Amino acid sequence: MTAGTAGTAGEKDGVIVSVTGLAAAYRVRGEDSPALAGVDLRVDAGERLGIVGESGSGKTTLALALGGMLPRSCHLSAGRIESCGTTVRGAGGETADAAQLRALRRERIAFIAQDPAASLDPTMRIGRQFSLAMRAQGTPMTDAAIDEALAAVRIERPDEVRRLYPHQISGGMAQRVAIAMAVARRPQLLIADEPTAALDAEVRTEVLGLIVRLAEEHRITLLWVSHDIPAVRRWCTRAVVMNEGRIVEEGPVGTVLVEPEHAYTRQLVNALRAEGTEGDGR
Amino acid sequence: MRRLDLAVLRRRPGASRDPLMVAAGIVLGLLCLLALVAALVPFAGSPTEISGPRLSPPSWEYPLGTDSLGRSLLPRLLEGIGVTLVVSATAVLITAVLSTAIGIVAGYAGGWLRETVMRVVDVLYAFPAIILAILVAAVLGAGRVATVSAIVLVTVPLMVRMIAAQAATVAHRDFVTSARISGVRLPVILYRHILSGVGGTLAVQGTYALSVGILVEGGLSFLGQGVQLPQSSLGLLVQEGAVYMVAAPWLLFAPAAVLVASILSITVIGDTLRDRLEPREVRSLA
Amino acid sequence: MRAVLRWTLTRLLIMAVTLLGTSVVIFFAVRQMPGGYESVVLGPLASEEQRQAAAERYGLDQPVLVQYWHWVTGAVQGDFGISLVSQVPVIQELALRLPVTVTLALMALSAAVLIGVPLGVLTGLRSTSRSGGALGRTVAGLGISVPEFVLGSVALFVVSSVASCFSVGNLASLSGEPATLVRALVLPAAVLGLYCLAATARTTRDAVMNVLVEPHVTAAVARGETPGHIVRHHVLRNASVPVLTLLGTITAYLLGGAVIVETVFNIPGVGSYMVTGLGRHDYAVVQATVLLAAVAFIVINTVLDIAASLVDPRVAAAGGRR
Amino acid sequence: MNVRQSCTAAAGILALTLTGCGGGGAEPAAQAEVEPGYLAVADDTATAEGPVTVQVDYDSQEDGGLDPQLATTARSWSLFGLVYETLVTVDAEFGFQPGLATSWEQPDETTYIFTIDTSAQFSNGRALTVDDVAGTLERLKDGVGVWAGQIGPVDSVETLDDTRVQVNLSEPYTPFLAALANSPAGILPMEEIESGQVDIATEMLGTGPFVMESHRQDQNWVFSRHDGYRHAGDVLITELRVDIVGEDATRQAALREGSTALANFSNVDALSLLANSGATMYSQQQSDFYYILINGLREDSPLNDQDLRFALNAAIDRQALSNSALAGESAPTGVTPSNLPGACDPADLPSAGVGAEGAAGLIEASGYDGEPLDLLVYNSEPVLGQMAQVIQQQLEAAGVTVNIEQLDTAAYYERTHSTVPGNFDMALGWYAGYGDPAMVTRWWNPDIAGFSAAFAGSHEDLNGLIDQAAAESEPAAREQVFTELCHTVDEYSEMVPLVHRPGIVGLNPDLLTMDLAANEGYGDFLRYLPTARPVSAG
Repeated sequence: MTAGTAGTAGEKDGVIVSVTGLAAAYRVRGEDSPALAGVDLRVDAGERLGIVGESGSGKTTLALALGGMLPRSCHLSAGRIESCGTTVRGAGGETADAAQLRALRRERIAFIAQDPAASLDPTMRIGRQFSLAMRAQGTPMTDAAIDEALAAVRIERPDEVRRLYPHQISGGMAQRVAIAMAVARRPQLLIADEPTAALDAEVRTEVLGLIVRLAEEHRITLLWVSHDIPAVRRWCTRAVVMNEGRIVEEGPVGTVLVEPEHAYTRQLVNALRAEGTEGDGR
Repeated sequence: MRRLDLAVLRRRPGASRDPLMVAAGIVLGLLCLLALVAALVPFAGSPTEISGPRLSPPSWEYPLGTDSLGRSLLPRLLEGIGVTLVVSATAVLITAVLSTAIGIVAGYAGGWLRETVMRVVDVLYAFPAIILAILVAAVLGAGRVATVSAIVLVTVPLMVRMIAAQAATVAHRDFVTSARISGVRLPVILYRHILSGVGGTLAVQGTYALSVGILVEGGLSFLGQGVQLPQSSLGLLVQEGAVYMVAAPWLLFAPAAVLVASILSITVIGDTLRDRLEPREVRSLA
Repeated sequence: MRAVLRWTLTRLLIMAVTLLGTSVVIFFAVRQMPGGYESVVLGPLASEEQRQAAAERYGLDQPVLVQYWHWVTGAVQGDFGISLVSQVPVIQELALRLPVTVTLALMALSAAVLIGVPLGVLTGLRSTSRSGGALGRTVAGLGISVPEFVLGSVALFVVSSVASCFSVGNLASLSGEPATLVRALVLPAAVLGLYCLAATARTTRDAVMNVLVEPHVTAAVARGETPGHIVRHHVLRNASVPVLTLLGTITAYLLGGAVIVETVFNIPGVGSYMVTGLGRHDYAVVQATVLLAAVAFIVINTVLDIAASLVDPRVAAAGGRR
Repeated sequence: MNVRQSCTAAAGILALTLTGCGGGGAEPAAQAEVEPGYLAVADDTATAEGPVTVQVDYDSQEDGGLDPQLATTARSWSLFGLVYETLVTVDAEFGFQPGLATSWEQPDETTYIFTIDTSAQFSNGRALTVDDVAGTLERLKDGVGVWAGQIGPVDSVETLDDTRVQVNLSEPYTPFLAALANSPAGILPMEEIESGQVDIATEMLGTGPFVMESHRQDQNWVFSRHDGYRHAGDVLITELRVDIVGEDATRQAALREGSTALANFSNVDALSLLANSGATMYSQQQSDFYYILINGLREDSPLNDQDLRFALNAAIDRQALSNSALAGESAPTGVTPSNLPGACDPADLPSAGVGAEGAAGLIEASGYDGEPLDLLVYNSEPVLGQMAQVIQQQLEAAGVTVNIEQLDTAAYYERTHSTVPGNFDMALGWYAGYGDPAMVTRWWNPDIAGFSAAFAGSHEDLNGLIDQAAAESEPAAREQVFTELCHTVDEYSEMVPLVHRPGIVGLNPDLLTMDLAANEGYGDFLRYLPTARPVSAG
């Protein structure tokens, strides 16, 4: 078995993610609808990569595939994925087993979901969720440590928040809690899929700044899925543009999103500019 | 379309392709069709005519045998299907109209009106279905009217509750608020926006109410409070059949099979409808 | 916690209002039954004087509101009046019948909880498999589609025809000893239990499936937590509210008297008491048994509503689940 | 192998064959008479003592509680008869045998002198006295119970000495002994009742074979053997448990599995349903009969026309009714129950000769406008619904549309008896036929039976015949009066006798052996239970 045991070579090279020739399709009512059609992607340690594209362009599928989180209805037909030193899928089609994937997600990759409030268990106080999440990872967490982690995401009275239920806090605060939970585990790679889609504009900027700051602080590689092009331009170092399951353009944000080469990217950038907003996140 | 659903998430197959739903629809449709045709053209003979020997087993002449009075079971079964479906469907229709009217107004208005309605509904809801049904039959006297009323009273509380909840949710949606601000008259709002908003709930709850109706009719018939003789109904035929289980098992098994098949079909259809129509949030917490 | 407290108080207030409402409905419904009470007890051959005397004896000649007042105040103190037929205080008969009904209810309920809930969780977790899902749905659907009177009649015949360790024909003389009671009630409890089990499995399965699509479960998966951990910590508790509600309904229904099963098997429980009482227009008996059923439902549901708010704090916050 | 067992086997095989070839339940699977007048006789070789369980369909439920004089239903009579004894008893041929009276004489038509059995004692140990007997009859005569109407024109009761009681009637009354033979005339412990020691409505204190230990309404009765009973030696049942089991199917199951030794059934098909179950099934011919009320008193009702009523009466084919609704286990009867001595022949009734076509003609001739008529039945006895459906078909064929209405008992009585005039067109019901043809006929006189005033007129000629029937004692003359009476009732067609009400009894021969009469007048299938013999003790 070679899958999942590739070791630390990637890390030494400073390569966190390496995807080659990845093809994936969803099976809906017995028919395949392609989601990814030959994607090559490389993410280096310490960079902040933004993946932009319209809905259905395959960006979320790509992000999920990195953690072996694709739904059952989606299957990979070709290509290789290596994330944080784990071969999620080898070139020959061999895949990491469930335990390896769990270990990968537990120790090296963290996800931040779109709807912050819903990603917290509604029946559990914040503190308990926090410590449960950390216990699963093998590092028990004291209340003081949780408070510290909450304070790090600029939650003002962490000891109070810790005793609250998710429905008792605002969406922005819930997302900060989720971020704190993700970062507290010190992952190598943080995948944020439209993490601010459900928040209002004011809070959005603040939360994004927070993610970026924490990623820098803890040297976490950030992979950010978004169609908020101005935000990507502002917070990321590099951008990848996807369309119809392919990467159509990639490069430093200053280049790709300011002077795009590819016709699709130009269209995308212009469309958003025409709306005159920073994008509504949806 | 976003695909945020992850590994443990189930994907629901398209309802129209669901073979179970198709089978259920066929069974129910066939039963309705048979009952309808038999009501128009008595191709299987008269359901009340006492013609044959008592308790004779299935034969060419009596395809499902004869009952304890010497009547052919087949026409009685066909009549019974019709009566049961008509009684249950009538009741559910009344329930639907009542519940929609009450539920929409209460849900939209909210406040004390909704509270009052809910308290009344609570009172009805507090009686176990069969007990409420028996009580109604005792007060009104056994028969169709009592059966229909019983089913209505049994099914109204849940439906009012569900529709009021759904109406309240819809009432707070943006398009309703904007309609209200732009001066659309209340009846129009209720009719155009709220009614369409509760359509899914109505369809699903209506389906379940139909199966409850069939069960209530059966229970009442079993206790001798069902439809009036010589009319038959599925519940009544099962009750009569149960008496002769030893000597004439066909009298029990034919109507029982039809009864179970129709309840099962309706339940399956209800489940599928719910999966398709009803927003998930309603079933988890509002 | 304040929300929970307020919720609790609201529920208790609502419970009181509902109880009052049901008592009014019961009392006046019973008096709407055509034929009055005396036709049955005295028979058609009775004279007018006999009827008058009987009406006086049971206080039925007083104004209806006075009767209602006497009944409600009596019922609160555990006095449900005297059976017109047996002339024995209703409470005395209820005291003999309640243990039977409660035992039967507990037996059927344990089938629902011990088999139905795990089955529902299992099938819910496996619902991603398409054929398994359909199968689970059909089996549970079948369980709730076979009416009790069909299953009960068949069971009665089959068991009485084959030599078996269960006896079905002599439940009339059930005594109060727990062991004999449980043994005698196995078959009726199984008939009742099948429905409860199927309904519980169905609801549990649905509830589990509904939780599984929630983002917080996805989030837990994304954290690399094991399925066991997720189910234990994030699925069961979340799925328990609808299951609790259903179990409450089932319990109330069973305690009110599983009317049909008690009738089929001639079980001396509360349900059969009500049916015979109704047949005879035995006002006190009907009022007491129906009230008991309604009270069981209202109280159990109130308790469960409060319990639900402890399990899932959103319930109390939302303020009105029902 | 004794006779009965081989009969069981034969009946079993017969039933099996019938089911197999599809004959259904048309043929009776019941036992024929094993001895003249008896469907079964106790097996003398069974000498074991032991407890016995019996199941019956419904409980006594009178407002008068356990007071036998206020009992109105057959089940109460049976149950009270286990504890209370009557002066005389009725035998299988409707003759009279000594009960608490060892002998009696009738010095003239209106005087009866009974010599009481001084060896009898109540279960509290006190010996029976003539005062108990005289007091009981006085109490019965002056009471409000329905049996006061059956005991006849009792004028006075006096004690002649320590062993003899004389009853003086104000006029001759032939059914007197038959009325004395039913448990409402059971002899009560008058001393204890008058002193207030015993409340006869809630306790039982009799001289009979059993002592009531407990009674739970609608649940069960427990009786123990009365050791002071004067024939205690004949009683082998040590404890008698009578369970009340409402559902026919449940009683069938109990009989099948052996948890009851004896049970009765309201569904005649129990005969075939239990044919191969190991139980022996009996169909008792009861004097009880079903009737149809045709309400001739309601304003503006077409039924006020006697011709139409008679036509409806004639349109009902009683034999077909018996065949369809009662599995042929019944027979037509006139107002005098056809199985009682001297009864009229139902085949000779005026309505019997009309036939279906004739009836249709009569209906047309009556000018009946086709308005549908309602037919009420009560739903506690399913066979009434079955009969109603057959009658509906028969009347349909004669051109009359009938709507059946099933009501609960109270609603039924409300419309048929309590409302005057009755709020119905037609209704089905049944009467106990008692042990003498002149008894049930009294219910046809609304002046005696106030409850029939709601639908039947008081007719001088009919009332006269009813009185004459009660007074006449010479058999041939009686028979003639009965025939005339039957015809008159048939002509008025207000309360029309239809067919006998069969009594289906199942006995588990592995548990109990007992006598069972072929004919029964008081619906009392427990009549011979005191001398029944448990087969295997325990």
